[in-house]
Amino acid sequence: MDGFPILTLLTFIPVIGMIIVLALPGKMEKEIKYVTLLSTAIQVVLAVILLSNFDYSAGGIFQKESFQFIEKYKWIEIFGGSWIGTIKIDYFVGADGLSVPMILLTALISFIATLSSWNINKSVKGYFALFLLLDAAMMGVFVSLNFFLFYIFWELMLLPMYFLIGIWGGPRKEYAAIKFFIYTLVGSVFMLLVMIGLYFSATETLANGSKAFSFDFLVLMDKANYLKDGILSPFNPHNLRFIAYIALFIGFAIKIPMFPFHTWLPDAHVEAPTPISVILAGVLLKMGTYGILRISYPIFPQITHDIAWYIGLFGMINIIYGALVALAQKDFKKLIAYSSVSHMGYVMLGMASLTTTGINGAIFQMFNHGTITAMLFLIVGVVYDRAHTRGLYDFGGLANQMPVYTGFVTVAFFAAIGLPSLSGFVSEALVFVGAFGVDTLRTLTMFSALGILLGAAYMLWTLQRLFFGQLPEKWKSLKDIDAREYAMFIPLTIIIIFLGIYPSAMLNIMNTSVNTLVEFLSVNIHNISIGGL
Amino acid sequence: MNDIILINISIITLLLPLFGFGLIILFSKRFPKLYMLGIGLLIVNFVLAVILLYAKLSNFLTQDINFQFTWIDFGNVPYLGNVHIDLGLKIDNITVIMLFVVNLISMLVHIYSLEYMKGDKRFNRYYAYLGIFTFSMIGIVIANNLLMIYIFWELVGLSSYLLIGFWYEKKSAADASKKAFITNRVGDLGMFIGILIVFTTYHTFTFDSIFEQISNGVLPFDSNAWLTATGILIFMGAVGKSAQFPLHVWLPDAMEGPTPVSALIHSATMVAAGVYLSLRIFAMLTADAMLVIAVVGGFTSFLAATIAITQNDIKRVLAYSTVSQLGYMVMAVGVGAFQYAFFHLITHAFFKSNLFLGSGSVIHAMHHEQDMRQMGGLRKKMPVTYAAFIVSSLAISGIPLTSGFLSKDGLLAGSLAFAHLTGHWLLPTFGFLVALMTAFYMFRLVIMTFHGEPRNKEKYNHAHESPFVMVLPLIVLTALSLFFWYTPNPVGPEQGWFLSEWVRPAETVVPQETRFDFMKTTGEEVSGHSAGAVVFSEEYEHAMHWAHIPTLILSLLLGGLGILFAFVIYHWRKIDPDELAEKFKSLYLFSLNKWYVDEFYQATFIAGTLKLSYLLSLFDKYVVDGIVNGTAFVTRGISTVSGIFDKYVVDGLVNFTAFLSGLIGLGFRRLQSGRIQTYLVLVIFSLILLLLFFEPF
Amino acid sequence: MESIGLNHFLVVSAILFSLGIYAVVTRKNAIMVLMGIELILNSANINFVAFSRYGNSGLGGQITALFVIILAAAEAAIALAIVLNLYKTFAHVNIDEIDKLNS
Amino acid sequence: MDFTSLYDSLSLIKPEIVISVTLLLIVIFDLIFHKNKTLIPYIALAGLIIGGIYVLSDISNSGFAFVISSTSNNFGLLALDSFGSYFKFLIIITSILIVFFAKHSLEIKNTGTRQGEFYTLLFGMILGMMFMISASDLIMIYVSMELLSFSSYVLAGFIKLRDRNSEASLKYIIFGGVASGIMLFGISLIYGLTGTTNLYQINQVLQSAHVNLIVLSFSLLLVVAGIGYKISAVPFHFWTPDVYEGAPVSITAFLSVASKAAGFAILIRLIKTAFVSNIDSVGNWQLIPVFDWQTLLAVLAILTMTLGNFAALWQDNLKRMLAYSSIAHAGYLLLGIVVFSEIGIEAVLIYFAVYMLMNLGSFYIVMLIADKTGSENIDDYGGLGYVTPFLGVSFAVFLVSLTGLPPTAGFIGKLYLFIALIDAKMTTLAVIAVLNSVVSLYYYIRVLKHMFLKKPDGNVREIKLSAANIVYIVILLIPVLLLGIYFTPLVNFAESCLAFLHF
Repeated sequence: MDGFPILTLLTFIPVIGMIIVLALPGKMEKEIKYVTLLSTAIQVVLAVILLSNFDYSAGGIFQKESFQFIEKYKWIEIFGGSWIGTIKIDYFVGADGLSVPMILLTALISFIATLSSWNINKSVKGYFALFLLLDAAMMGVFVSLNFFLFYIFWELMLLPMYFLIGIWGGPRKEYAAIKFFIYTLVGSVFMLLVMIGLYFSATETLANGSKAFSFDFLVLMDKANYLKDGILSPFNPHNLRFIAYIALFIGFAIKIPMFPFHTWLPDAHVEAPTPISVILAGVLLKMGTYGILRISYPIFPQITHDIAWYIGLFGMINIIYGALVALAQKDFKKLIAYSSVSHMGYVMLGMASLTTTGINGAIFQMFNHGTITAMLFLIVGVVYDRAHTRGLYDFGGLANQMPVYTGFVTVAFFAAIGLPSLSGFVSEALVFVGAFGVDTLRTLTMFSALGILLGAAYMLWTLQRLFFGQLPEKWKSLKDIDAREYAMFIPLTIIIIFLGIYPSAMLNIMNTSVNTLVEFLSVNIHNISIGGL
Repeated sequence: MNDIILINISIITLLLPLFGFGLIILFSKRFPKLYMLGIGLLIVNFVLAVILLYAKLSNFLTQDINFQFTWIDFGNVPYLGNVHIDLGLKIDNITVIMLFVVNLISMLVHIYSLEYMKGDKRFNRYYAYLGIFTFSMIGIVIANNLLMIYIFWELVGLSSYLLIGFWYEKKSAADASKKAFITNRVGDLGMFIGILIVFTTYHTFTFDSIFEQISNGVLPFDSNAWLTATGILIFMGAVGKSAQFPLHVWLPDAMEGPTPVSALIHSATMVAAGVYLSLRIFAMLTADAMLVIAVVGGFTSFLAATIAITQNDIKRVLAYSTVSQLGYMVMAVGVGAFQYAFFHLITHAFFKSNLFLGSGSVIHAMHHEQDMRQMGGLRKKMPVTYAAFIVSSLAISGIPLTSGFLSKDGLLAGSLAFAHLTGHWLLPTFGFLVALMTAFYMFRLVIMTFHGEPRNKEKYNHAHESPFVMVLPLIVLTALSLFFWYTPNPVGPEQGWFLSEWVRPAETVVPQETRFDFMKTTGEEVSGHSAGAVVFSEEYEHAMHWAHIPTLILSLLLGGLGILFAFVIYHWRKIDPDELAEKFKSLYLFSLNKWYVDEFYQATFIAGTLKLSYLLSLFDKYVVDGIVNGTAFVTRGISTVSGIFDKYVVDGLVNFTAFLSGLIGLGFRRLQSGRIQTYLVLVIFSLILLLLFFEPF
Repeated sequence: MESIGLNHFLVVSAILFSLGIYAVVTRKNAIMVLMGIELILNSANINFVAFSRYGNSGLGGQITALFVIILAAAEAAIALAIVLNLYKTFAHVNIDEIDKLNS
Repeated sequence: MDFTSLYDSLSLIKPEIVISVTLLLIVIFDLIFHKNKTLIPYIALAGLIIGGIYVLSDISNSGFAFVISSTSNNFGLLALDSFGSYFKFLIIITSILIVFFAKHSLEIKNTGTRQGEFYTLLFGMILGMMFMISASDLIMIYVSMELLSFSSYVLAGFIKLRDRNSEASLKYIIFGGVASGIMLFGISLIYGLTGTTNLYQINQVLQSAHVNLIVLSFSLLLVVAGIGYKISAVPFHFWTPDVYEGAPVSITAFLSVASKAAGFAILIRLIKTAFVSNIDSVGNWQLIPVFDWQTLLAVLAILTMTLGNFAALWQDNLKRMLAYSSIAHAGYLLLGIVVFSEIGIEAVLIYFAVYMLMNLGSFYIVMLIADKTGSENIDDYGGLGYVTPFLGVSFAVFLVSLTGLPPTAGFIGKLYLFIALIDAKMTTLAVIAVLNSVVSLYYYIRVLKHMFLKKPDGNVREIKLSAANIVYIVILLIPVLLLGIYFTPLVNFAESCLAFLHF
């Protein structure tokens, strides 16, 4: 596998696809769609190859040598004057147990989303070009190990997303789009400042022995690299690390989205077209939590440990609050949106535990939520395509009208409720096990468990409102799902069930890295009190 | 006959129904007769269960079979070393007996449904659901660890949800199924937390290693109180599934499902799973936990019985009697009458499913009429059903020669002995009152249904004995409701092989100071089983002996009395029930309305949650959005000066920050008046300001 | 009676400067405003000359003054041309009313 | 008068000479060919290219031109150094682009035979800027600034027929006149205080003898007013929106880039040569403690970017919106100076190169659209992105770059500014700056919204682009995108151009 630039390909295949799409005349809609489908398909294949060559025993996180599929090229190296040393930015990508699940998820979801974009008919060319750009950016975020690179990809996402929501969205699309854009931008500009601050706080030794500032995650993770007086250096008695951490965290929290920064999500989801909702919920939200795990945790271990409880607290708030608000929704899509607010809460709770089980659960939950929520939004899309309404009270008795659809819906819903033997259960259980093991989080965890109950409440209620009871006259004509929709649902369903029965398939991928991360944290934390599992 | 084969057999019994479920769900469209497969598989399963039963009980192997494998492996976790989550199965006598019961009743129901459900448009789906239920139930039975039990626990919840809501066109059915699932979830919540505590403490889910560590003195958070709490929390799962107070409300509503389902799930097997769980964790129950359990059980049985007296829907009466009987079993667990709890579980499974199937055939005959006030005089029309009903009713009322007598008598004696030793006289009081009421309402049911004159003529005229496939199960179960299967001596269960050989007395491993006195390791034990584990001390045996005779007499007396009352009131009409109702109107209504528990929940928890969620959604819409981006303010702004705002605010200046910046911008625009001299004045002015600002002293 | 010193010149130039500013901000007629500008320039000129006369730094200041005078003339020429052009379009040179470009 | 020194001086200012010669040539040709002006632009181009070559060729060698022999050592009126050459080069490039800009611009075409004057005046401006950039004497600064101003006054009102042009030029000249008058008064006071107008000598005087600080700060403020008006920093910016809106687009673009560049160059030179005592190893400037430049500029910077952004929010006229945005950018650029370190100046240099590209690009597109639709109002751009995708997309890129999002050149500019700020631990300023850039997103994105999110309504016709237009846009587009990804050459170039004479 060595030498074969698989991560680069994963990231830039969509870009190539985009170029082809742009080259094609706008009339050839079919071809454009097939090009997109092809490039996402290639992505999936590459992701599978990646997985098959992935060494489960390599930890990654902070050791360069145990990262896999590394590609590191000089990108920018400027030998400045005496005042600003050497500016050095590498094109540095690599994969470990943290990123591989996300890479798989991204590839999968992009593919599914392409399928569900099939009935887009408004300025197709633009849509798919932006779609592929978005795809590339997402993949880039998950593979890059250089803060600068990471930031470029992170920002690169905004504009395509803005247009995808803003042009192909629903009635209040402009509002939703700009809201999404502004929120995320506010988050990311602070990330920029933190990035520069970190840059000036740590140096790496170059080949020629000279020291140079660095954007390299791995360099930033190593205490030894920090300067005495760096603005964000732990050795600097009055450093701004805490403020920086909070700024960075808010940047990520907005993406998660964490209460109270979550209000962009329902709007964005309700207005966005189905495939974009799928991408948004399936992948974009994960970037927040991924960023925290990849950046905040290893670079600021001490602060992470100090505020872990608050992360857990907000996780709990997300769980309960999201569920309760979802309970009150009358719009199917809004309900799902809030449910994913609730589900991302589990991820935060798990991360807050700083334990192997907890973080394993969190990452696994990220993956599962990706698949499950994607499926849920596809489900909304199916019914919306046919009925052109999402009002929960407009339906009823669909179970006889669309039995197969109902079957898939049931699977997805119960997966979201966390029914054992479906993937959602395992991750949530692990999150709880992990968080419960930590003395400080125990009470929070008990309250969070209410989420299971509320989740069942709103999901089953929705199930009843949509599918049970008598079928209204006007829906007598609704068709059951067609081949294309089968093609979207079946893979997701299989994954959900398979991972429910054999979670190790996914857990083994991340386990070593998570252990490494926990190890690394505990080594770098004074007054350590990691208890339980 | 070595373990491996048995393990494989039990795994096959587990997976066959699932296999059936999968096939039927996937291919039912193509092969409409696929349900036959489901039945076939169940028969095979039953045979396997019999093999297991035989192999295990006929002393081919005396020790239990344990088999487990690693499900999730966390490798070498920092500070904790190797952590992994195991699943596995344990086959002991209790297991095989449960397996037998489950498979038998499930098979019978499968057959029975052939006729009962005939012509339903989701016939195949029905069998698929039965299949997945059987699968999950077997899973619970053979699990050797809490996690697996929880997993299958939820799965039976799912299948019960699907089956209760099988006729989801009916709103009542849909509601009932939802209610069942969510109510169960409440219990499961406690159970889940209990499991979390266990895993946090012992890093394993497997019963044996948990018990071993407990007997080695490892306690959750090093406190007896937490051990008690853990026990109670896990028991909450049982409260949910076995419909104990305060979570009993779902079971009566669950009768919305097809009657065979009620027979299989909501009387015989699934609801018994709660009791089964409490038996499984019996070893780690402290005295306080047991007391709680006993009180819950006792009160539940009393509550349910009082309600059952006044119900008129035949299935509801049975439902409440089920709750009441389950309460018995739970109480038995609580008072330490371990064997009798299990014994009653088995016997009750038979006669109660018999009753339900019987009522099913009645309902079938009456064209889905469930109101007893529409029935009457059916005994001539459907003799077999009648016979089955009589036997089972006698059994449930604890009349000798029936299985029910044996088990019920035993657990009442247990409660009496318990009271004698610990002074909790309330429990036996409950017990015997319930015995009285049970006999009364059961025969009230029998009389109203089969005796007297038919109240609804034309329905009566169409009524007829059910076809063979429906009668056969009745016969089988009736037979099983008689005593000789369990013991040669119709009044002395403890001589029977069931109690003396198959079901071992309970053991407990909790620390000495947390046990009842009569369970402490003081004095010589009757027969010590595993190390550290303890059976009851001698005095308990004495107490049981002491309790035996009075119980026998008392229960006979009360049972007879109950039956007598029933005949007096409903058959010979010596007392008019309506007058009685009038006389004790408040009591009557109280019972008729099930103690208003549902109403209470509706008014408090459900309404409360909905209200809260509604308020929160408003909060989210206005306040949170407001605090973060002030739409609260802007929206009002928009509504007032909508005209201008559409242009600017909706134009991307979506939120307060933007609104504010808009205002600032507006302010700046004021300055830009277009008059050159204004500009110049401003420049001069600001220059002067700057000068004042920068004067160096 | 004492002889005229540097301060007198400075005072004069200061007054001139202020007058210039005043004219610039108060006069409505464009020409008047331009004359205000001239006043400002000339106040500066007086400074230059005075400083180079009383200071000990050669004749630099006085040469500067010459420069300034030339530039002022040029500026005036351009300004008048513009004002003329303005008058063609607006038919008046009242700078108050020339505020089409604003906000 | 010895001719050797004169020769040396002249040899140092070859580019300026070339420009002046070209100017004369243009005048002559203008007189010879009354009717046909097609030749003139090419002469202009030739002149500019030759000038550019000279600038690049002696970018390294530095020295004083027109030395005035003074008491201690010799200082000249002009200090030629790489810093100045960088800006000169920038200005030459801008001018070349502007020449094409003007060739494509309808307004200028319509002036017919007066195009000759246009180029003449343009070159007047260029000449003024180039002298201004390397002026090391207050009087020189004043004179060159006036040269620049006078030409621009006329150009602002070049198209006589439209009343807003003449209004613009009137406002411009009055405002400019007053500002330069005030500045001159300040200069005279400084001359009185220090007895010299040469920046280097002023530096010596300030270091040695101590002067009356009140008068000094008063006069400095007056000078700052003069320069502030050139770089249109708040509160000396008032003319900017009006003139930018009123003037022909080509001139607006030129003003917004070139004359601003000249202004910044001279501001930096003034501070560095007159007020910096020495530069330490890590490139921080030690200022002579006579005047609190840091606070003053910080205040101006904050005011400038904030007002620029917030005022831009409400503009419906694209030219005006861009005018405010250029004010905001001036604010960002001031931040680079506030740092008072080499890296800060480097940031300014980089930012200017980037700013030139994206600003010219957006003005050019506005010009194209305005010429075709005859409207600069944002509301008339609905759905333009659909009828002419190329224009829309490239405009989007330029605006995104102006916002400063990766992967565009604008991001690199901002990145370096923030690097400078964070390096100097000026976190507060950095935070204010990023918040400002968030605000700026509102109005840039608003344009995109109108172009893409609105349905194309009937009156929006497709805009036919000539090959030349496309080439022009692409020429600007490619570096904007490329520098976003790979900015090494630019940074290296900027770094090599940080040298000041005697520093």
